[in-house]
Amino acid sequence: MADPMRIRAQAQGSGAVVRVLMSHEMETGQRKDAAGKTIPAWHITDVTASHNGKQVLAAEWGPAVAKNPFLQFNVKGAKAGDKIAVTWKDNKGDTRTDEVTVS
Amino acid sequence: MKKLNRKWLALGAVAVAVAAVGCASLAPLPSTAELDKTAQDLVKASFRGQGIAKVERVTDIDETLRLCNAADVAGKPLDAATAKRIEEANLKTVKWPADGKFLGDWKQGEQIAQSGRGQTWTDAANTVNGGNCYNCHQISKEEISFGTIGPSLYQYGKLRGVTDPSSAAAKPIVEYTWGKIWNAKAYNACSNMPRAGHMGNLTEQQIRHVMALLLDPQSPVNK
Amino acid sequence: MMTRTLVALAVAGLAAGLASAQSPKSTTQSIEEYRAMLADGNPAELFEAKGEDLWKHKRGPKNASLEQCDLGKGPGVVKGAFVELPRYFADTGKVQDLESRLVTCMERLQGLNGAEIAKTPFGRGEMANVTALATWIAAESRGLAFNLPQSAPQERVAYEVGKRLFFMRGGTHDFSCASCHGEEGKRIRLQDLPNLTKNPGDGVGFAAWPAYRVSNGQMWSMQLRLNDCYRQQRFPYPEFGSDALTALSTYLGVNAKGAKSAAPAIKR
Amino acid sequence: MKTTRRQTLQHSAAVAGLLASSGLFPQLAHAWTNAAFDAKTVAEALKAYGGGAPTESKDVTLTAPDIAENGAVVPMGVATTLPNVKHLLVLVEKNPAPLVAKFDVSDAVDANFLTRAKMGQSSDVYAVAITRDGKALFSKKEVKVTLGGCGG
Repeated sequence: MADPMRIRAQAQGSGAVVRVLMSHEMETGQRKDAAGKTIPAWHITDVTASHNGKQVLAAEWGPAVAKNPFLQFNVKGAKAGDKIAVTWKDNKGDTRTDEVTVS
Repeated sequence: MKKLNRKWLALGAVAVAVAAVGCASLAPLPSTAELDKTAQDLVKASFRGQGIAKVERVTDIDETLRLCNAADVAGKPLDAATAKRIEEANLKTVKWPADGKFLGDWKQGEQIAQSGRGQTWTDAANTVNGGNCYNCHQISKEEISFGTIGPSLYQYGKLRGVTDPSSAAAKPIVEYTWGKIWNAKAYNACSNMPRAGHMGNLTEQQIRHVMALLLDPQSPVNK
Repeated sequence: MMTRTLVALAVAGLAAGLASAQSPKSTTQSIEEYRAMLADGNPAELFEAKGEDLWKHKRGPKNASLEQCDLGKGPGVVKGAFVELPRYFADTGKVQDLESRLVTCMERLQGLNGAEIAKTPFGRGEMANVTALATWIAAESRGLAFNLPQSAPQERVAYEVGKRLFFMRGGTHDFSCASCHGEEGKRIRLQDLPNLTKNPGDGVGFAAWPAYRVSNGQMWSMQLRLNDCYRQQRFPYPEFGSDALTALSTYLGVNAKGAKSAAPAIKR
Repeated sequence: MKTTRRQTLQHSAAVAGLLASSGLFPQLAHAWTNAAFDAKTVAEALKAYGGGAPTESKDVTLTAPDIAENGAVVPMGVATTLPNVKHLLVLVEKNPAPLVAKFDVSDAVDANFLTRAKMGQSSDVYAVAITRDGKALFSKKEVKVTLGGCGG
């Protein structure tokens, strides 16, 4: 199973700033191994986020997103104590969801 | 674990011997000679050959490096006579171009200057070595990613008045530049600069190309 | 290999693109800006989290955690341990750095095979675990000043031997550590080179590693940092946890006295 | 905010269940837009999301460094103050496939996202807003990728 994300969600102004680090290779499919064989692409394709169970964000990513991806976004109206969950899915079908409480 | 333990114990063993002599809270350190010996023993025990990087690269270094290393540890530069002796010995190693041609193609010289490849334990024996030049020197104006360990070589030929590298007037600077690249220690005993020709890092032909990068009036370096 | 590909591509890019355009900002300012943008959101955090879990989790043939591991300040004391290593350990009779000490604990407390771990390539298996543990342990001392003990004779010998290693030219290019790290204000390409013969400042040099390497997306421990310096110096291969690396770390760590730790940092 | 790994693990199972039951997974299951990520030019990628010919706009903001110390990780931010924006895109013109990421804009989040991209070489980087009526508005900037370290 994939390693957990690190999510920080901080109330700021009228919403919350969410910063996410995901543990993922984000292999481009362009590189070759020592034997000259192409290393197949392996990357996150879809990212979603929810605020207290309601989806607030959907994104599509390609292999050009950097390894161990970073994502920052602002959720309107989120306040301390609210739940923010982030889910990613990759092109091999692996998926991971983690949740934090806004502080 | 056995093998490693024995190696690790080396540091402990010397120190324990010292402690037995000193027995106060701050025992005197072993003599410089003893510490030098301990360091050499540790180098032998700690490094292993890997790929093309044989262990002799640290266990069997030449007199030039040995004397310069000792001077650095002591914090005192080499005395003038020793420095001169080392420089003369290194100058003798310089191989001058057999056909008298000092300059090649500056475009290939630029590629060699850019490359930091070759001679590491992850390189193959047939890797084409780079010159590592930009790691330490500014050379052409276009490359903004350059190091500052060595002096800027931008306008190297122009600043030295080289308009025709094959002229008699240019001869001294052309020969010096060849010698400096072949064996930098011929002009400065403990120079930080590698001895590209002497140590076999660059071929004679590669050095011609780097020479052209620096001295050819057509090279961007001299524009 | 990632580096290779990207470097090759980058060279092509430089040849093609960089010839024109003088930027109004200096190169140094632009690079500073880039580094600042990366500082918030250091993937080293992912490894910190893994390391903390490994420390507290029961593992190995003895099904034990590392919570009784003595990193020099007594069993289980993590905070402040990082800025006092390498140091002398009576129970092994050796000066040890953080990583070799962790291997000792993994062997003695958890029953794992230390020699096997030492032979494992960086980034794999239990070696990746050692790196993650070191990352978390370093993070627990963030902001504390380096203050390596030098009272044991073994520690003072390690410093003196480390100094000799620091100034040891060798390999095919005559490089020593001092070739790049012996003076102030120098760079290799665009990267600043700290002067490691003295305290190079807070969070610089010895006080920055372990660090997340942007160029290859790997977490680099101090052992790997030194290992790859030696590779680039064209030296033979320094064994993981060897006395030479411990002595060199002692020299760097003692010189860094007073520098506040920024580890785990993020690096190019 | 600090979450230990264990807390996160405990949560994740519960959350996964929650998301599944709330019907969010079908959203995830929809096909990733191959045409956009396979596109070899910026214009083709925009077309895949219904965007027309792109026009420059000061209401779309791109945050990126002038120089990247390493092309493997280049911070990029995209934001807009325009109304009726459906998607925000980040693209690197000279990458083998320019599209890096697409974010859907909703009422629940600010139209402001920050991520990090790989760049194979120095290139123009684009931030593009695609509106509900199919307009593509962009801002761009050149990011130089440098060669660093010992290069060995």
